[in-house]
Amino acid sequence: MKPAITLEGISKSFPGVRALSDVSLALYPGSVTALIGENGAGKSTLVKILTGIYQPDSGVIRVADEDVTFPTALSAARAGVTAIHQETVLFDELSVAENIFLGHAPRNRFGLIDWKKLNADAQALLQRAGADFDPTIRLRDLGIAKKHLVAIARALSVDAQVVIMDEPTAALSHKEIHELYALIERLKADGKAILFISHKFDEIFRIADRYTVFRDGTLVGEGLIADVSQDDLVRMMVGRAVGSVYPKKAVAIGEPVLAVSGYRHPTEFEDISFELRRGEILGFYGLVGAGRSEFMQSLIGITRPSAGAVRLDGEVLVIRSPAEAIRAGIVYVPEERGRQGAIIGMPIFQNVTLPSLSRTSRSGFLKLANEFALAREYTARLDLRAASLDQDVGTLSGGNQQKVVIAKWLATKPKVIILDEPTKGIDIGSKAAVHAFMSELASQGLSVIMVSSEIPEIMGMSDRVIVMREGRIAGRFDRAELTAEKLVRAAAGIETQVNGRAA
Amino acid sequence: ENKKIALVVKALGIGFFEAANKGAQEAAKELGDVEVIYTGPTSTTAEGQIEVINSLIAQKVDAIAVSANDTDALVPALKKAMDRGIKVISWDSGVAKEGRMMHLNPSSNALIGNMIIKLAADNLPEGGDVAVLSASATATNQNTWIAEMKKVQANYKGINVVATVYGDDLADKSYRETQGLIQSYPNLKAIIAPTSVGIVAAAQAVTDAGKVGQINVTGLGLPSEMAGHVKSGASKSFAIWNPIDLGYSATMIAYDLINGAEAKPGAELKMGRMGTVKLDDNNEGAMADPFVYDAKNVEEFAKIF
Amino acid sequence: MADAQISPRNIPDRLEGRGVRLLKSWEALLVVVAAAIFLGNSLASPYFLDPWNLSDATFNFTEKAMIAFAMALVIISGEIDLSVASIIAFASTAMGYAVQLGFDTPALVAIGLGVGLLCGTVNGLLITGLGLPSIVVTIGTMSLFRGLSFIVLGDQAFTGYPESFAWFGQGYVWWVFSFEFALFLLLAVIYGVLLHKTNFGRAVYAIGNNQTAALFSGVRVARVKFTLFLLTGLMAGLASICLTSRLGSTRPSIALGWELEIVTMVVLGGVNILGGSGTIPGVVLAALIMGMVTFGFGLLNVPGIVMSIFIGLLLISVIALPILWQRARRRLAH
Amino acid sequence: MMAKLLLKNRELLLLAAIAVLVALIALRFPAFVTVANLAGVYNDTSILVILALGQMAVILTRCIDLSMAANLALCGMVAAMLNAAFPGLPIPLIILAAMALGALLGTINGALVWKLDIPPIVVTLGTLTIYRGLIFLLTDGKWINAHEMSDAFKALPRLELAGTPVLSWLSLLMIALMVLVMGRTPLGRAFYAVGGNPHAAVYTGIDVGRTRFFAYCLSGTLAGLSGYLWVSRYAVAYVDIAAGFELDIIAACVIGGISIAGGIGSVPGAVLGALFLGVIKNALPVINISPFAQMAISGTVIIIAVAVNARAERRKGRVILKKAEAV
Ligand SMILES: Nc1ncnc2c1ncn2[C@@H]1O[C@H](COP(=O)(O)OP(=O)(O)OP(=O)(O)O)[C@@H](O)[C@H]1O
Ligand SMILES: Nc1ncnc2c1ncn2[C@@H]1O[C@H](COP(=O)(O)OP(=O)(O)OP(=O)(O)O)[C@@H](O)[C@H]1O
Ligand SMILES: [Mg+2]
Ligand SMILES: [Mg+2]
Repeated sequence: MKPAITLEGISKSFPGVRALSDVSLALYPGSVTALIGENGAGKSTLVKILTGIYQPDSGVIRVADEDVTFPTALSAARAGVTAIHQETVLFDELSVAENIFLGHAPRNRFGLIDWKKLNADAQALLQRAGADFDPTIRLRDLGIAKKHLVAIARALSVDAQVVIMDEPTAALSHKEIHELYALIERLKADGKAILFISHKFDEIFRIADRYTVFRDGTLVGEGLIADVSQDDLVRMMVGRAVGSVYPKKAVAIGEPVLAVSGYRHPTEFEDISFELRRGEILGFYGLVGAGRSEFMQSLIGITRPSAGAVRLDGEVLVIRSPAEAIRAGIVYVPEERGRQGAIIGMPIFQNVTLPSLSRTSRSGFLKLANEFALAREYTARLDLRAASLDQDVGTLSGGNQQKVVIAKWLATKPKVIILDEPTKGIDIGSKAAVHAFMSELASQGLSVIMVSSEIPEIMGMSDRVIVMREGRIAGRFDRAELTAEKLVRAAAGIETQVNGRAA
Repeated sequence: ENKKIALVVKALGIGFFEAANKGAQEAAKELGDVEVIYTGPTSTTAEGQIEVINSLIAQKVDAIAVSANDTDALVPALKKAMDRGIKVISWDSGVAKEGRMMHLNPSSNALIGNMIIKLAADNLPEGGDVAVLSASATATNQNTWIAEMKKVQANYKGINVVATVYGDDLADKSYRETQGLIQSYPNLKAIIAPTSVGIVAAAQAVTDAGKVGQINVTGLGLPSEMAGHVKSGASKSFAIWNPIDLGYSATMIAYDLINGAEAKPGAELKMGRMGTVKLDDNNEGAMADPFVYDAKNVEEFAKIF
Repeated sequence: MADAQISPRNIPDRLEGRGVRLLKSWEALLVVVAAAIFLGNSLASPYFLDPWNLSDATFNFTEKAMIAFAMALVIISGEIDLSVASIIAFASTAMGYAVQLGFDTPALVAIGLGVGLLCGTVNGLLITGLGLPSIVVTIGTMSLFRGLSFIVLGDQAFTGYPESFAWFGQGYVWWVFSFEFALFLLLAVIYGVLLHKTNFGRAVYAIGNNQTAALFSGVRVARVKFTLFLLTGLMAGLASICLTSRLGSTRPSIALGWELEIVTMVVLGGVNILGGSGTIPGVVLAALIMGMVTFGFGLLNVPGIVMSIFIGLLLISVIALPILWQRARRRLAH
Repeated sequence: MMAKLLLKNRELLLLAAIAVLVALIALRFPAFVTVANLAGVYNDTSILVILALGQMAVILTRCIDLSMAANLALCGMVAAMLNAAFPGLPIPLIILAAMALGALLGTINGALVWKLDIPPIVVTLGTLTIYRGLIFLLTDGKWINAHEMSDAFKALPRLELAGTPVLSWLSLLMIALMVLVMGRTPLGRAFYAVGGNPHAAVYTGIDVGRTRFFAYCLSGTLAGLSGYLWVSRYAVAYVDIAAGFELDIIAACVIGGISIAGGIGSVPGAVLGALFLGVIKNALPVINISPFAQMAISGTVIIIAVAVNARAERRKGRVILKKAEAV
């Protein structure tokens, strides 16, 4: 069979990093190729080269035996390459139809945009993507899942032979993921060549036909999925075997540390009550959008609950701001690292010490020596890789940024640490490191809350699990009674429907 | 060594002051050993003038003759100049007494105040509503003239001053203020603009509103700028003193002071071809009477200033 | 050396020494520019190198610089305050009004600073309380504060400030050093310490670089920003005292158009207009540069507007230079 | 229902506000609401409308143009100088020259923003002083007065077509053109995309820098046109014309609901914002409010407008609880 598109000898450097060196890839019609690699292996860079956003330093792209170049995103689309990118690339203030057709809107004979045709075409595309809503509404009025469908419709709006999906399931719930699988099957049947990027192996084994593995910007293996096992892939990716994936230590669970009772918020959540004990890892499971982050953020004073009480070590606490939460010993490692976690533009050591300044300084005046000492201590514990401590965090790779963010919170010496999706978008090697670290924290007597949407992670790491659905607690499970099925049922609300609640 | 006399104006580029500069240069040529530095800020602000004055002090000029943007704000800077031995006079628009040695009025304030209302009244035998369009609300000379005008208003029966508005010596603002006047006072018969910027803008606004013949624009203006409006009938007549003479006289007085003349009440200072000026109790003196321009003579003077 | 980089447990604190960092900094560039202008001025005019003349020249920038220090902090935090010049006018009007009521110097100073703080509070409440964008809020309060002065004063002026009040704008501390210049130096030190040596300063940088992450890290974002607007208000009040004292009178049009000059000073000083970086020494140098440019050109009787062309060109080229330099270096490296 | 519609649509809200304002004025001064007078107010606001349209395009792309008023002044001066030097030159040619110069000045802004990546506010803060300074260098600070301009030069904006001056017609034409550009051309849509999400725009094949560049060209061209209109209407040209007007233009845009953060705004919004300011400016002298109160009033209006717009812009929170959604 002839490939739909071929890349040969592609290299790409950024100042200080060689993101891709001499990699090759071929995508075949009617087949799904999975692209696998650690964080920073160069996967997204390759996607951007394929879609005209970056230009390769060397190498050729070949479509139908012809050498082509993609100087802009538009030229790639014209050559039949389309992509759902890792980042959302949509426009909140524009209508759904316009989001789909921005850059290649149908025009009338005066060269002006033909709105009527635009809306009609958009409607048709949405239907094909399995979505049925009015294309004239503004994007900002849609929920996250529908937005994702718009992104898919946009990818379908160009008549493409090659469809690229860069971690398309990261923001989708169970049901939508299954719809996406169905769509991929249909595209396959239409003879499209599909490049599928994911860190989730269950997905890869479910839908991919072939695989390609990158490590540090080089190609380290390719072949048919049918010929490999998960362990083989991991070994290719990381260059070694990864030991126990969920290194949960047995810890003696102590007395209650944090007790939350009757937390509620007018629109986001209600009736949240639970206890957290010393040395415990409490998992919070739920589908994306279940309101877990919202609730956790209310615990540290970002959003204000309308009712409810928190007791820490038996004392009632009122927390109005993150500053107060930190002082009380409750810290939150946020989900969105780029927006809420790292302060890009500031040096590593200043990032680490920001919440602990009151300890490193003397009566309001900075003591740089103390700051460096603190930063050195915690970054060393997390095995940070960096050239120096006064380097801008923005120059670090994603995984190392996450380490700086975690170091920042640990340096405050908390009693309770809340980790929101701590391994989201992190490769398998770093993931194991984070998990090992979490276990160690618990064994040192810290109490940990771990928010995660990944069932294996929840089952592997938690002593107890609370499941949330639509802002309420939908189930509580001990480690002993935990099964994947119970979690999914509780999260999707299958039991409550039996009880016959009007919907 | 040449004597350095600085002619500081409200802002560079205003036709009136350019003409005054001409006069100052004429005086310098006549005197022979004088260099005139013509300077000023770019817009009519006191802070700008202070910066200019500071740099003149640094250059150790011999005299500063200033037309002030603000009566009071320049005083400290000018005092400092006098402390350093620089002769300071104000002309056209005055500085408070303690900030200068003498002030040269282009004409006596009372005469000007009377003149501007008389120009309006002469064309209104039956009387009627008139309004005043002034320069900025902080301009010293305009305020003085308007005050003088109000003092003698009673002498002109039937003339009713209905409003005073401010165009800030900006063409567009003056234009809009005039439009406002035309709308608010349907019976308006004349607009008095004792400022060369305002009078032009007002005449333009009256023309645009189609009120030529109904509303007469008068006040103080430059013949070169007003010639067109006199011809169109928007302005029947206006007055001004000769700015060339004013710049000439200010330079001459400054020179006289440099040469040791003393400015005190009753003293007479030399003004070259303009004669002498006698100082009153406030150390102020008047140069000459304002001169009236109308359709008969405006063309001739338009060529000069 | 290479080994140190590989071993993860031995990350050095700093990659470059103090000297190298200083040399590469924006301030180094400004020092060169300042020196060049100083030299140019001394050659161009025989009057430039005179202590009294230089002392007079400082009045061209001291009041603006006082505000520029506080403005630098506001801009580093990612906001802007365009109402400062109007606060000067309003505070000056309040002081003038108080003079008419018979208040004396100490009360006037208190009123000037108090009104500045009050205006800062209004800005702060609108911006941090209601979460409105500072650029438009302060365009609004810019009209409002000066507008209030116009309502109070109309075409009038307040004069008759007490003798003792004149000291703030006209007095000398020692020899040629005026009170204003001494205050400028003192404030430079205070703001330098505040921004570079305290937790508060660190919070300002954190907010400017990533406001959300700063909030999550326990920085009291609203409180810090509110304080910054209070500080600019206070500095505008202080500048108002100095300027009013120097002019000896109050008109509503006082300090018209200063806001853009102050922002120019701050940006020329290397403060990133988008927030997140900048230093006080940079602003001090920019103030000196702008002061020397206006004074030097003034000595040559060059009109003010020509100076502003020069400042405009300086602003764009000084910002463009490092960008072009980096590009050229990258091209060479390839 | 009506109230809800009003609250949802910024432009309607603003229109209602203008209507209320005009009604209030009419209470004290009925003559203000005659058709002729309102047409006069519109005519008087025309230049601001044209400028606000240009500024809107720039602000939509998350930039700002502080140099518009200086650009206007320079182009106006050059138009006047051309006319004074060659009185025979046809007026359309002079207008074209003014627009071309405006476009060039806009291009300089745009190129600095695009090619050198200097923040827009810094670029235009710099060119603001440079452009105005150039007028001074060009003229030595001298004014060009009415009598130095040809009659044809001054007459064009005042010329009445169907009872309405050409000045008003020109601004209406510009509005129509901008509606077309913003709504029906890829460039217009690109303005929204670039301001709304510059990062995503790259992925859609839109060149962010180039789009901003075109926004500046557009605002420059409109400033050039306004330059001629201003100078011929007020029949005078000097260094300081329209000084400080840049803030009025931005205020008009802000009142018109154009978000300073980019990506949000519309042509009707910009026009209504300009008209709102125009009505206030024209009405205050008429209803005998002290001219000194004018500034404070427009400041208050701007603050209120921002607060209202911010309220309308505030995203309705994502509602997780099903119960709450039903309410
Ligand atoms: N615009 C850029 N400038 C500088 N470096 C970049 C840029 N884009 C990517 N890189 C670097 O190139 C390398 C490859 O990044 P890339 O985004 O392709 O990784 P990835 O395989 O998609 O990782 P992930 O699984 O985290 O998405 C990383 O080291 C990254 O830091
Ligand atoms: N309508 C929406 N528009 C944009 N983003 C959305 C929308 N709904 C949800 N999201 C994003 O999806 C993510 C999950 O939402 P949320 O935090 O409310 O639920 P959660 O149960 O805490 O999810 P998670 O387990 O991912 O933390 C967040 O990053 C949120 O910003
Ligand atoms: Mg990626
Ligand atoms: Mg979440």
